[in-house]
Amino acid sequence: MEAVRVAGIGKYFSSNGVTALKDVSFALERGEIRAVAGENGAGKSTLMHILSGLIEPTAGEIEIEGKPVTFASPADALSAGIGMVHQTPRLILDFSVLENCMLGAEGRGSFLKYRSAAARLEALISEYGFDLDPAMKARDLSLSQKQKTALLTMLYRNIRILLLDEPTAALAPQEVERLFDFLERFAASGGSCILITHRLPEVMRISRKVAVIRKGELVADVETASVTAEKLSHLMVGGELKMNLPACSPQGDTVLYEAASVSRRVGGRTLLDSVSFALRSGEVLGFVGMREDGLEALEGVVSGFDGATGGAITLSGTDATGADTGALRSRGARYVPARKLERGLSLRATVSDNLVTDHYKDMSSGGVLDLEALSAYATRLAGYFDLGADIRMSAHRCSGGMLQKIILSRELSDVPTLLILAEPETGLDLASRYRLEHRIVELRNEGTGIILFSTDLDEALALSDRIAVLYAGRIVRIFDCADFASMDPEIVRHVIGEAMLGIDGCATGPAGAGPILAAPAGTGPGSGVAP
Amino acid sequence: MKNWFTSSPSSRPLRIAGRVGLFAALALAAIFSVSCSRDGGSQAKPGSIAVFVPGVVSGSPIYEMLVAGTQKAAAESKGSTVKVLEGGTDQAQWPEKLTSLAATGQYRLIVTSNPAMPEICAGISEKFPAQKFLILDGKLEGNKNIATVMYNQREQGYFDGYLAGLITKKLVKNGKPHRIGLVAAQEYPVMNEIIKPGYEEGAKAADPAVTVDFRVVGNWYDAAKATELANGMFANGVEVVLTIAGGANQGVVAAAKQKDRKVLWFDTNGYATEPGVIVGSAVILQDRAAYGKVKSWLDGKMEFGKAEVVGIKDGFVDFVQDDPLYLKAVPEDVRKAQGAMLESVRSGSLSLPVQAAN
Amino acid sequence: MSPELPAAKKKAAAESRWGFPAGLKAPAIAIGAALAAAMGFIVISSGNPLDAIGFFFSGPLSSPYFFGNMLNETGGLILTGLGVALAFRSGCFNLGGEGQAYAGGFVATMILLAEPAWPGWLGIATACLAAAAAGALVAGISGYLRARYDADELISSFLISSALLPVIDYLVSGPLRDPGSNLLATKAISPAFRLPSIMPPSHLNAAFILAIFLAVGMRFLFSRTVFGFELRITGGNREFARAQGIDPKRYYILGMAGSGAFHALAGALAVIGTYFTCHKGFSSGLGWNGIAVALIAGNAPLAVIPAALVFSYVDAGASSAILHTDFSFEAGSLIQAAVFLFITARFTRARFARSHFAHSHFARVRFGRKP
Amino acid sequence: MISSIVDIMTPFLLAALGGLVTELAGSLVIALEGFILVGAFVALAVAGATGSALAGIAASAVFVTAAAWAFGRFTIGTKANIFITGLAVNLFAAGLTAWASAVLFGTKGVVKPAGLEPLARLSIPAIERLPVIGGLLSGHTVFAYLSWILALALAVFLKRTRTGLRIRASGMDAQAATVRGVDPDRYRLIAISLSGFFCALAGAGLSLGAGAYIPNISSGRGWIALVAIYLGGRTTGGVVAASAVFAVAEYLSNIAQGTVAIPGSLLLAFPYLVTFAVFVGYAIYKKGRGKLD
Repeated sequence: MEAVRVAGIGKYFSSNGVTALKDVSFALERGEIRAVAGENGAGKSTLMHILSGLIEPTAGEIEIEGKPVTFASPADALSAGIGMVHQTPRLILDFSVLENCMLGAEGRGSFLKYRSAAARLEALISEYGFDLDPAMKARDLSLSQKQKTALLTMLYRNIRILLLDEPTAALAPQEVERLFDFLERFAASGGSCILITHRLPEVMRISRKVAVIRKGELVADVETASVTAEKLSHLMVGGELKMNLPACSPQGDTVLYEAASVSRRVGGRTLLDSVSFALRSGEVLGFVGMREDGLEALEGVVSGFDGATGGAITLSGTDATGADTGALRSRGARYVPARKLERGLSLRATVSDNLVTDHYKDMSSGGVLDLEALSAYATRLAGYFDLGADIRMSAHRCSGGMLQKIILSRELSDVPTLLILAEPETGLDLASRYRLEHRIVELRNEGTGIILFSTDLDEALALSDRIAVLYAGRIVRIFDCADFASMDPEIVRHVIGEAMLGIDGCATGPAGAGPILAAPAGTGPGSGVAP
Repeated sequence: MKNWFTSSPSSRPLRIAGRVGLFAALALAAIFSVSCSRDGGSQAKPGSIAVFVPGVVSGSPIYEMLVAGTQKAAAESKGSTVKVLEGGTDQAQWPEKLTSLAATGQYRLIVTSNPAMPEICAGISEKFPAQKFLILDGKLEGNKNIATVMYNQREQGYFDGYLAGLITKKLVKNGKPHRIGLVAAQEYPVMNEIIKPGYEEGAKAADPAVTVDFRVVGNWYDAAKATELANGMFANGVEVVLTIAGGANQGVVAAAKQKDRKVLWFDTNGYATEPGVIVGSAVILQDRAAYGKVKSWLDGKMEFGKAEVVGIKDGFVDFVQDDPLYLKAVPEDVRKAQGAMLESVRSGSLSLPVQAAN
Repeated sequence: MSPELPAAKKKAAAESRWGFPAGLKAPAIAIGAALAAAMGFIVISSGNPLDAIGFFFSGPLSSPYFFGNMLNETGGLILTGLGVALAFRSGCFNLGGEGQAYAGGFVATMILLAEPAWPGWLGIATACLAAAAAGALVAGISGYLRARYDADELISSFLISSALLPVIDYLVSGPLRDPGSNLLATKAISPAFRLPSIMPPSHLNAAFILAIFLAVGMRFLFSRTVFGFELRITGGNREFARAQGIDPKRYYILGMAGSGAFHALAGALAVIGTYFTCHKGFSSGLGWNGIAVALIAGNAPLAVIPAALVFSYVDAGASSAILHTDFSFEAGSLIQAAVFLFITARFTRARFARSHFAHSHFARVRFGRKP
Repeated sequence: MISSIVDIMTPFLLAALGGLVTELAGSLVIALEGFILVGAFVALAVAGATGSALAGIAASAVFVTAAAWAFGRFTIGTKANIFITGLAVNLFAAGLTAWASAVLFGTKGVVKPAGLEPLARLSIPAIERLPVIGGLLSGHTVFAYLSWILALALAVFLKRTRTGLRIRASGMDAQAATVRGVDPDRYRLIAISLSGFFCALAGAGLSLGAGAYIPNISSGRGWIALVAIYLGGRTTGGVVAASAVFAVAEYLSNIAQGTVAIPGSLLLAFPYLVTFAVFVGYAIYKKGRGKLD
């Protein structure tokens, strides 16, 4: 039986004259997991928002289990059994996991029944094997826990049709597996699922059928088994993409950046525990791990946002301990933060203003800006990632992918001495990812030292020369990617994944004990070796 | 609170600029349509009077009397009209509003009342030499367009103070300090230089041991604060409070009623406000003054350039002794002493000239 | 930028550049509703509504005196509106405008009374600068507390202002009062220090031109200078500013101090242009109305000018109706209320708003402040 | 002494609680001042007409809640700037009460219905004589007790009820609420209506306490209440504490007027200075606690 059928769905935004969707029709069987693939701005999210009642289509019909429906709000969709888990989990940060689940599904009566709700939630948690404490504040959850909480909020209200928007972005490989296990069980019990993703291996792994959307149109809706990943990416982009990156260049041998026993403790909690590493110019050093395992804290210290409470940092041979964001920037550091909306740009400024925050001073004299030069410069930058938007418009009208492109265009425009990249590929489509990776290689060849923070193992593997694994505030392993070249990717993922989750026994032991640990290529004292 | 302004995206200012521009355009269109149908400036009719109230009429007996007296006089004269304009409580605005009134040229006489008005009117008089002013409760000599009548508020304060002294002397025993209260809305020259000293002087005349507990509300309407101030006085052993705080007087009355203390009234007869609690009313008869002066102007008998000071002898300041509520609330011996004092002032044997208030 | 923009987008961009919205319908309805409500009040509360409406609209323009006074009020509102907008743009909320304006007027008066022999230009310049400095200091305290201790500037500016008002009240009506006058005011400043009048006999004076000039200057500051750019970026998102090497604390303090300076200047110019003395409580309403003006103008410096004009026009129109007809004092505030109620309203179908929400689902961040 | 402090505190607390709900719902209402004024007028007018303070309180609560609802409906429906429409309400309140007063009582000034007794104070015999607790718990008007019960009820309401949960969610993250099928506008409207209810009580306490309606009797309490919301860290308990701080400061300033050799007019600044000092001190303390190790 069909769980969902949409026919001729179209969406035209009168506010900006954009047609986001044109005549999209497809059907989803009960118990089916359907993948939806497409580039940024292709219209995937718009389609999901229509199905979840956030926006109303300008054309077309929706049927749920054979019955025609119209959704005026998410409340309507939820009561019809459709729920959505957004890419950035929409949780109320000051609420506990339990309260987040209860919100909108409080049950009968005016008063909240915390106890029975908690019991029900506990049952769900153990049924699906999630590692969640219902009493925890959403603010304190890791990204993967947030994603699980968002899933729970839907399961809690007996959703039969789940819409998932890029759910795997922040998960370790093992966690992705667990999520997929969960989805399969959900489907087996009669639920249906639509999964937006741009990770083609995941499409191949989980879905029975895959729909591809390009520029608002459904260009393919086929059995997954009948297509290859290449074919899919061809469909998504609408042409061939050269995906072969330039080969690894030889690394320089001067130490550009060195952290010695850097610690950070706040309010009695140890966020970083004697982290030491050295970065050579022309090298990409990737840090992987959970954000709360030190990735976020190390990003804060390296970028100059947060101070270290112990240890020393040198940049280009001179002391940079305690240097703040401004000092680092003036010494040639550039920074793409993980928290884009907080640190990466201002939604209240125009696209153009956001593009030039790195260079406005160069285009001014006596404190007065040269607007024409700025505008020309911004236009040039906007072309780099093919932003495709009027640069005079306010940034708050941009999609998540466009915002990421703005940040990258700005921070990667020069050849920085040190480049700090955190989760650089989130929200990027294939073409932009390709461009980004290309640029990273370019910069590396120019001698830029790059520190990459990523919760996405594939991203880290694709970009890094070395990978350091953070667990519980410490570097537990540093891998040399050259050693992975000849290995089965699945085994690599598994090994690194275990280190990220602290389950390979090395978390407490000396860093050198791991089986695949390569000796650091550098010669600097202690470089690359975690204590 | 921040989302007051976070909600506006950056294009909003311009949109709103457009909106405001449109408003201006519509307004202009309306003006053209209306102003074409209007005739030019109108001439002042012989009996046209404007009352400029430096404040608001509501809740201010002084201004209510001013308006009532003027209207009464005008009503008795055929063809005479009265326009009342309120200037609001911000005195910085008064000159401009009064100038606007004079600038209309529609009013032969502007009647107003406040110690600060003479100098404001004198300034305006230079620009509009044809405009005549009658100012009550103020003093200015020698301007041929301005006539003033000033009340002897030293007498007024003295009357209430004397009664307060008498009552305190009678009620406060056992060597406790003799304190009387004065709650003022604000401190202003007449309050600080005439009324308060007069009040204290009168009280000391009746009971030399008396001291005055003076407190300020800060405005003319915060009754709850006035209640608290009065309660603070009562806790200090005050038995009688004079309250000169406009609407906030009600707070003093409520407190006194609850704590069984006495209140003195100022400017108007207040006995009925709270029988048994209000035990004295030192009044000025502004309605009578306004009536009499406006009438004499209408009859063409007003002398401009003169400054009168009027008191109990002239019948414009008084203490209400004949109200049945007064008779009921105040013991006979006290009433007798108060009456004797009033008689001595009326007869001139006790002279309380108001200091030349500049 | 992509070579070809969709036609509709191009159109929208072109329109927003000239300050007119894509759809004129919504603002037209809003203004129409505001005017209709205002007229409604006049009709209800007036015996001869046609006259009252006539005076409401034509009064402010009927003579140079009324017109000049309206513009004079506009000038003051422009200054306080700019002050509020400056704070808003830097991401602060200055709720202490009343006290800052009062302090500015007071300081200016004190200086001019202390040095009556100075040449006019010197006295005026010194008084304005000193007043601005005083205002900047008073508001800057709030900015500093925010930068240093994360103490909400909204509360501290309100509390400081509320404490300042009675203190200056006391000084003006007490020890520093002109003993030769019955006004609650200081001595009058020397005629040499009075700003040149523009449209006698009205109060319109050079301060109005200065206000316009400053609005244009602030527009220039925001759009064309490094300082303004950094201020806007900081106001838009503090953490982002920090990531870009701009010190946000600087703009907490400078934004608030600048806002205080504008308010104080409004107070000082009211003294040396209009009142020539420091009246007790002369600044009442300047600060609050400045907030309203800035919000109506969406914090855009040039839009502050028409917003202030609308504000003072409504005020002057109501005064005119009161002056000439049986229209009453409160009715004036009711008209203003009606305009406030409708001026920012959007009479569009609710559906539109939600599609906008979905389109910019990243949009809502709390402004530089942890939730 | 405690009795006075409680008296001063009650209207602040009630109004601030009302404002708190709207702030938590993400639609702070600055029209508290206007609501208080209307509440004071309606309470006194009805109490004067019926001779029953209770009827006055009830009528005021119903009327102002309805007015707040209409205000919220308009502001939310037209997406108008709630600060500007709030200013409009404050202006309307002053104008409309004067107009209604003129129509009903023939004066725009003080309205004092004959025979309306000032509010009775409830004394609790057993507790009355206890030293500190006696003053705290006994001898207040019904509004003081009401404000405490409501503060407690509000805390429970926000924490333990469905509507409370949804109100808080609407203010913390309207979009997250929306995707869970909760319409934030609906709960903002409820919060705005609630603020009307609370302010009605604050106003009724003022006018019935004085036994009269005085134009502008709210005297800026609505504005100070707004500050109390933030001073109290946007929590119910904090708002109670902040109101108490301001009430104590105000009380001290009232007392000082009769006892200290500082001019009374100058002492009017005292409550704000004390509150400011407490505010800054608390901020410094908080900053110190969040320091790095």
